[in-house]
Amino acid sequence: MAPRVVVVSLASDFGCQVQLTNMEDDLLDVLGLMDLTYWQLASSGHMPDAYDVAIIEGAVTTTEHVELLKDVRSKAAAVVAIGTCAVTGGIPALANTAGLETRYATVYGGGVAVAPGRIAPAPIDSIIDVDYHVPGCPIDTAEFLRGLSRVLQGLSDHMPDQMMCASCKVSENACFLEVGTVCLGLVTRAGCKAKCPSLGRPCTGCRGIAPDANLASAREVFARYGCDPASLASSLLVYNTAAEVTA
Amino acid sequence: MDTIMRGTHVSGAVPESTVNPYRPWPARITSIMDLTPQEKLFELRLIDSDAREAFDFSAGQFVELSVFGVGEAPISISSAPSKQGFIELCVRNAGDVTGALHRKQCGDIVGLRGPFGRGFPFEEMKGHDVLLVAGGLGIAPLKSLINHIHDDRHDFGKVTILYGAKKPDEVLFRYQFDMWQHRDDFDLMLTVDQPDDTWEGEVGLVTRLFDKIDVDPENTYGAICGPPVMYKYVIAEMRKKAMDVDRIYVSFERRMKCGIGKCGHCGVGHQYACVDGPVFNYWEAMNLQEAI
Amino acid sequence: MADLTVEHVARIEGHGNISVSVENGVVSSIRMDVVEPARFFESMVVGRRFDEAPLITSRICGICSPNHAVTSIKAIESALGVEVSERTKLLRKLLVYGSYLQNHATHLYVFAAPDFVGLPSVFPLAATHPDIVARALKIKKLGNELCNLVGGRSVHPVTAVIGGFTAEPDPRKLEAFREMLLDIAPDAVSTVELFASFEVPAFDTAGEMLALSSTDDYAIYEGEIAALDAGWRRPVSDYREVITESIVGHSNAKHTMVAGMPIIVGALPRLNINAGSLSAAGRDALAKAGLTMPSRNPFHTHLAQAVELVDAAERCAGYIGRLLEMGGSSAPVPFKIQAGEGAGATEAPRGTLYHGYGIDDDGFITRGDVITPTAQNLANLDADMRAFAPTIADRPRDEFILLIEQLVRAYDPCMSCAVH
Amino acid sequence: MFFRVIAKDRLPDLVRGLSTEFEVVGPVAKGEKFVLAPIEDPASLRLDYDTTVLPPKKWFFPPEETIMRFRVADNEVVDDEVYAPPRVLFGLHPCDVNSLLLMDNVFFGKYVDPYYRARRENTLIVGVSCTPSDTCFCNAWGTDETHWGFDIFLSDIGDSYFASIRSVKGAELVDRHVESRDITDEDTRLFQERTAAFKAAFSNDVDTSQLPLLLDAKFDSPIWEAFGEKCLACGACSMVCPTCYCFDVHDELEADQQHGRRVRTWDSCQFKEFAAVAHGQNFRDTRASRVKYRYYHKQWGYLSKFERVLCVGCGRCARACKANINPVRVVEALQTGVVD
Ligand SMILES: Cc1cc2nc3c(=O)[nH]c(=O)nc-3n(C[C@H](O)[C@H](O)[C@H](O)COP(=O)(O)OP(=O)(O)OC[C@H]3O[C@@H](n4cnc5c(N)ncnc54)[C@H](O)[C@@H]3O)c2cc1C
Ligand code: SF4
Ligand code: SF4
Ligand code: SF4
Repeated sequence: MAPRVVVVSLASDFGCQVQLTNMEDDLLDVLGLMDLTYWQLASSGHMPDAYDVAIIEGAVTTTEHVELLKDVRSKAAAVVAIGTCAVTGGIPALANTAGLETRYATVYGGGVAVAPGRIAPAPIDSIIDVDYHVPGCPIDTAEFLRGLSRVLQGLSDHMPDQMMCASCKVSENACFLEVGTVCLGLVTRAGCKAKCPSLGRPCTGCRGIAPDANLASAREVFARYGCDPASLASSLLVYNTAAEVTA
Repeated sequence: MDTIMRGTHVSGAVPESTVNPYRPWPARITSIMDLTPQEKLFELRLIDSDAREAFDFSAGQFVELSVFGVGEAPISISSAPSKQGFIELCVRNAGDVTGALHRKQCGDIVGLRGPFGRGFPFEEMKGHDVLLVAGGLGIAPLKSLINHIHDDRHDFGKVTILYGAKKPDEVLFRYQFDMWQHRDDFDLMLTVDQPDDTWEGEVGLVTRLFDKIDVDPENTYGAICGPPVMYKYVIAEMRKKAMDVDRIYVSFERRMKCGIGKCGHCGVGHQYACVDGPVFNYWEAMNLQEAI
Repeated sequence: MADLTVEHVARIEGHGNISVSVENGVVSSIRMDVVEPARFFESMVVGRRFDEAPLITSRICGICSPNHAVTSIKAIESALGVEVSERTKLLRKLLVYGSYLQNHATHLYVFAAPDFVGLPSVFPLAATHPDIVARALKIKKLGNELCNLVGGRSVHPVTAVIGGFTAEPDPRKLEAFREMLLDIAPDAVSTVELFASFEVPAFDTAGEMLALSSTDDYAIYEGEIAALDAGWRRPVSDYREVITESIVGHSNAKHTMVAGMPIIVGALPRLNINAGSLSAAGRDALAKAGLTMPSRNPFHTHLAQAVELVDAAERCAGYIGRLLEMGGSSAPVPFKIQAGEGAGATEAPRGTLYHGYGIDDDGFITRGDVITPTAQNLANLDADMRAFAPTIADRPRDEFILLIEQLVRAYDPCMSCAVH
Repeated sequence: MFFRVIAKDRLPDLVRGLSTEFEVVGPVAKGEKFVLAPIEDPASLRLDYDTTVLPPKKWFFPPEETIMRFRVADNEVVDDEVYAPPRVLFGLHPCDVNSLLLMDNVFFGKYVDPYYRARRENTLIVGVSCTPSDTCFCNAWGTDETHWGFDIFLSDIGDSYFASIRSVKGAELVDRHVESRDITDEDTRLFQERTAAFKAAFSNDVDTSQLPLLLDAKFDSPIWEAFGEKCLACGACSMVCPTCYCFDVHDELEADQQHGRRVRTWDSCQFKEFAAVAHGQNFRDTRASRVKYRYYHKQWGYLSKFERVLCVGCGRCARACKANINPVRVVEALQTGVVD
């Protein structure tokens, strides 16, 4: 029987779900492999009570999200976190760099608590066990398909642990650091084939800090190449606030 | 004038006979036996009869087992070379490939490449006593050697087998050992770390068993396979018994992606476990950095 | 009929609930509750480096991320006094249109069409009307590929930066793309015909219609703010004076007004204000659509989007032709980091999008402000629902809900954009 | 060997001529750097290049390669062909020509890698002399010269190239496509003069004495910890290295989950999971152990089999490594016992 799949979204920009719809060439094949029982973005209807796979996009930002996740975990055999918001807390978690109260005041003025139940943004992992991770802001459709294939086959999670520089070299890019431009590739999780550096833009770290990253050495490298060492930690915050950057 | 490599052969400038060493041969699972909750014994038969006949190995060698869509894993051959037409693999469900294999049924087809690597020096061991020490799953390659010795039993002197497992229900090939334990041409001793109510045998690490055996140092070959931590201690015991360093053989497990000395993953010191090993004699191993 | 709530209205972007109160058989109140949790983008950019603003704020919305990125870049450029090349402008227009093609196709076929054929989603259509689904995917894919080609990625483009582009598409690919754009023109026309065949309720909105307008192009990248009824035009830099925001209890998105009036932005106002700038094919499409301009019926947004698809295909092919001929560079122009205030606006698929920033001497952001199309539409959507609901109050409950949902979807709202 | 002299201004004839029979690949500019890419116009060929970001290995052993296609249902290979178009690598420096000879030792041998072989046997090599840059140290290994491994080698002698011709094919191609003449004593004198100047131009002087032995003797030296602390574990060094050949293999399924391909990709011993096996055991868990292994393998592991070190002194790793770890520094540290 085809696995019953739900697509759930927490706090995000829906970009990863848009990427799911952007698999135009493979979409019908993929839909043929599963029983897509709930996808709010694309279909009317409500979350069913039973399903096998939950694909979750977005960071946890409310108590409602926490409850929802616990419920999902109790029902789904496999939980798949897609996108950096879900995997590291991503940009929603950037809100953590200051108290939520001050943020309310800046945006809504007068300290009106417009959204009761708002909590400090966090990755899904911090609330429930996650079986599969597909990082990226947004996810890369090919990487998602590879991940989905692993889910369907019941294989292990396979998030790359390496840093970006190797793939950057494979793409034969000149290194930004050599011209004193901050690039986060040397501590960022690989897997996108160094897309940004290959398009002339330094890595902004959207896949999160790699678990094997050597942040201390990266700081020294920044200094040696004329980049402000403090900019390493500050730039990393954009996607890693919830990951406690200690660079 | 383009040269296109076709099928398993390379045409044009390249000699016809070149087979693609990465291409697995289809093999049918002819029997599956549950050994423990984590290990199963698979009997496989290469479907192509030429490949089957050409498949000639020695105890200690391994194959690359392939489940397409999942990947490959190096697995020691557990059956004796004297058993023709079939090979046995004793496989622990340790991850993706081994897990996928565990989900297969009798009659299913998997892929095999090999045999690869250097096995135990069977011919050289002939005429001598043999002391085999296995820990856990390390019994898998040693079983091939034991079975081979069994088939040529008169060529060997005393054969002693020491085998340690964590728990009684993790003892592999119990059915065979039960049989051997009652034979006088094999000295078989089993021990477990964590006994349960049913266990009547020895308790403790496999090294404990050394107190109970006599070794003729001038005339004994040793063979060891087990988890990486085990080697140092077992070798120390063998050295205490004054066995020669170059008559002790060890088999190493390392990560492998090709099995044929190219992918680089299985480096042990300056050697590769896949082509220079997995069986090394201890003198060689002593000269390999990070080996033991 | 009793009180009711439609939770998490489907086939819209983000989370919104419709709540209806009924007293003595009459709808006493109806409104869109925007329950999307507060997101704080305007405060999160404060203290960040100026060039991080487009990166961060484009994460407001994954559907129209190219628009957020380009609008944010324009606002920063206006604060720093950066003048970009004509080539850069053309490429940016292509990027914005890439997002039009993909958004309009998604909205029309995936979000809106199921309503008119009585289906819960587009998926069953794949079996019954494979040609229609194929057409939808084709247009949508072309939009994505246009974004990929120009921006390197369809969601959160990579190459568009302050001052220009970090990489440019290969001319051969551009050339090939021009052919592909001309190739989808018939599909765009069929889309107009399809939506012209759907029956929509007769209903007029009272809101003021706003869109960017310009004399030399169908305004999506530059222009002044124009008001349809009041007839005024104001520069984008005045947007804060023109548009006032207020906090309402039932929505985490702020509501906006112009001169005390609710407003409506999007494809319909754009067409009402700028029909004169349509391409030849666009004008034909408008005629096929059977719309008389100006139209005040929000349900005509679908048709207006379809007409824009036809216009976009022809227009983009023209832009590519110019890019191939003109030469010049889109490489980021050099600029000085200095204190300043700046605003930028573009027409996103759903309507006018404003970004405004303050920057200090060292290039750090001191103030961030974003007004999204949906945030502008919400007050008018509430007003429309209040006006529309009584006219259909006699319908069976399910039909009532469906019609209200259809009105909501006609606005093509993006709740996550609205709460940013 | 057999020699000809080719005037520099005639060289485009050779490139154009070769293009009629082969795909010609050579150094071209990419921004401030150079890469080996197909040459459409001889004018884009930059024989004055210092080094390329990626070495020639990518034309024989690509960074990502489908080695076979399979069907899941019956676990059957449906295709393991490799398409190897006739190609010329035009303008390789001696280090890179030598690197291919070192690669051959790995990919040929008892088990022949058919993918590498198909490309190798369909590729002609045209070498060109170079000027050492500050990162070059091929002189340390003797890989600054090459005596085989090429079809044609062009040594710059001013207005002309002193062309050494090694293969029949090379001779035929020179005959067919470019005007050339016999060498004179003057040409040979110039050739010797240029060679002497080249040898004198190296700025690196690496003491390689007793290197394998030192690697063993200093296996537990604190220098490795020091390098381990710096290493970013990024693997850039291995990617750009013309002699690093390690690879990973994985399977990928198509969207229908019924068909798939087995893919091999470049790998690096600097990656943490390189030596990890099941059950969480990792034989090289620390960065220090991995940096050490890279050098241990290159200067001793390979040498134990093929009597050469697995480095040609091209200096690419020195350029790529942001942590400033490279053979010159490592060998120095081994000799002195300290990391400067
Ligand atoms: C020479 C040799 C003989 C072996 N004999 C046996 C045997 O008889 N029975 C048995 O059950 N196991 C044996 N192993 C171990 C077995 O190969 C691993 O358990 C298996 O590779 C795990 O793969 P997996 O895909 O199931 O696990 P995963 O953890 O999912 O492995 C992922 C990848 O890691 C690599 N890998 C992980 N563990 C190992 C490992 N131990 N060795 C090499 N590569 C690894 C593989 O490349 C694999 O593709 C042997 C290993 C070697 C080297
Ligand atoms: S630091 Fe950035 S530019 Fe440099 S090699 Fe790494 S990813 Fe590439
Ligand atoms: S180790 Fe460095 S210098 Fe030596 S061949 Fe490799 S890249 Fe070149
Ligand atoms: S030695 Fe340098 S290039 Fe190699 S992995 Fe370490 S930091 Fe990266």
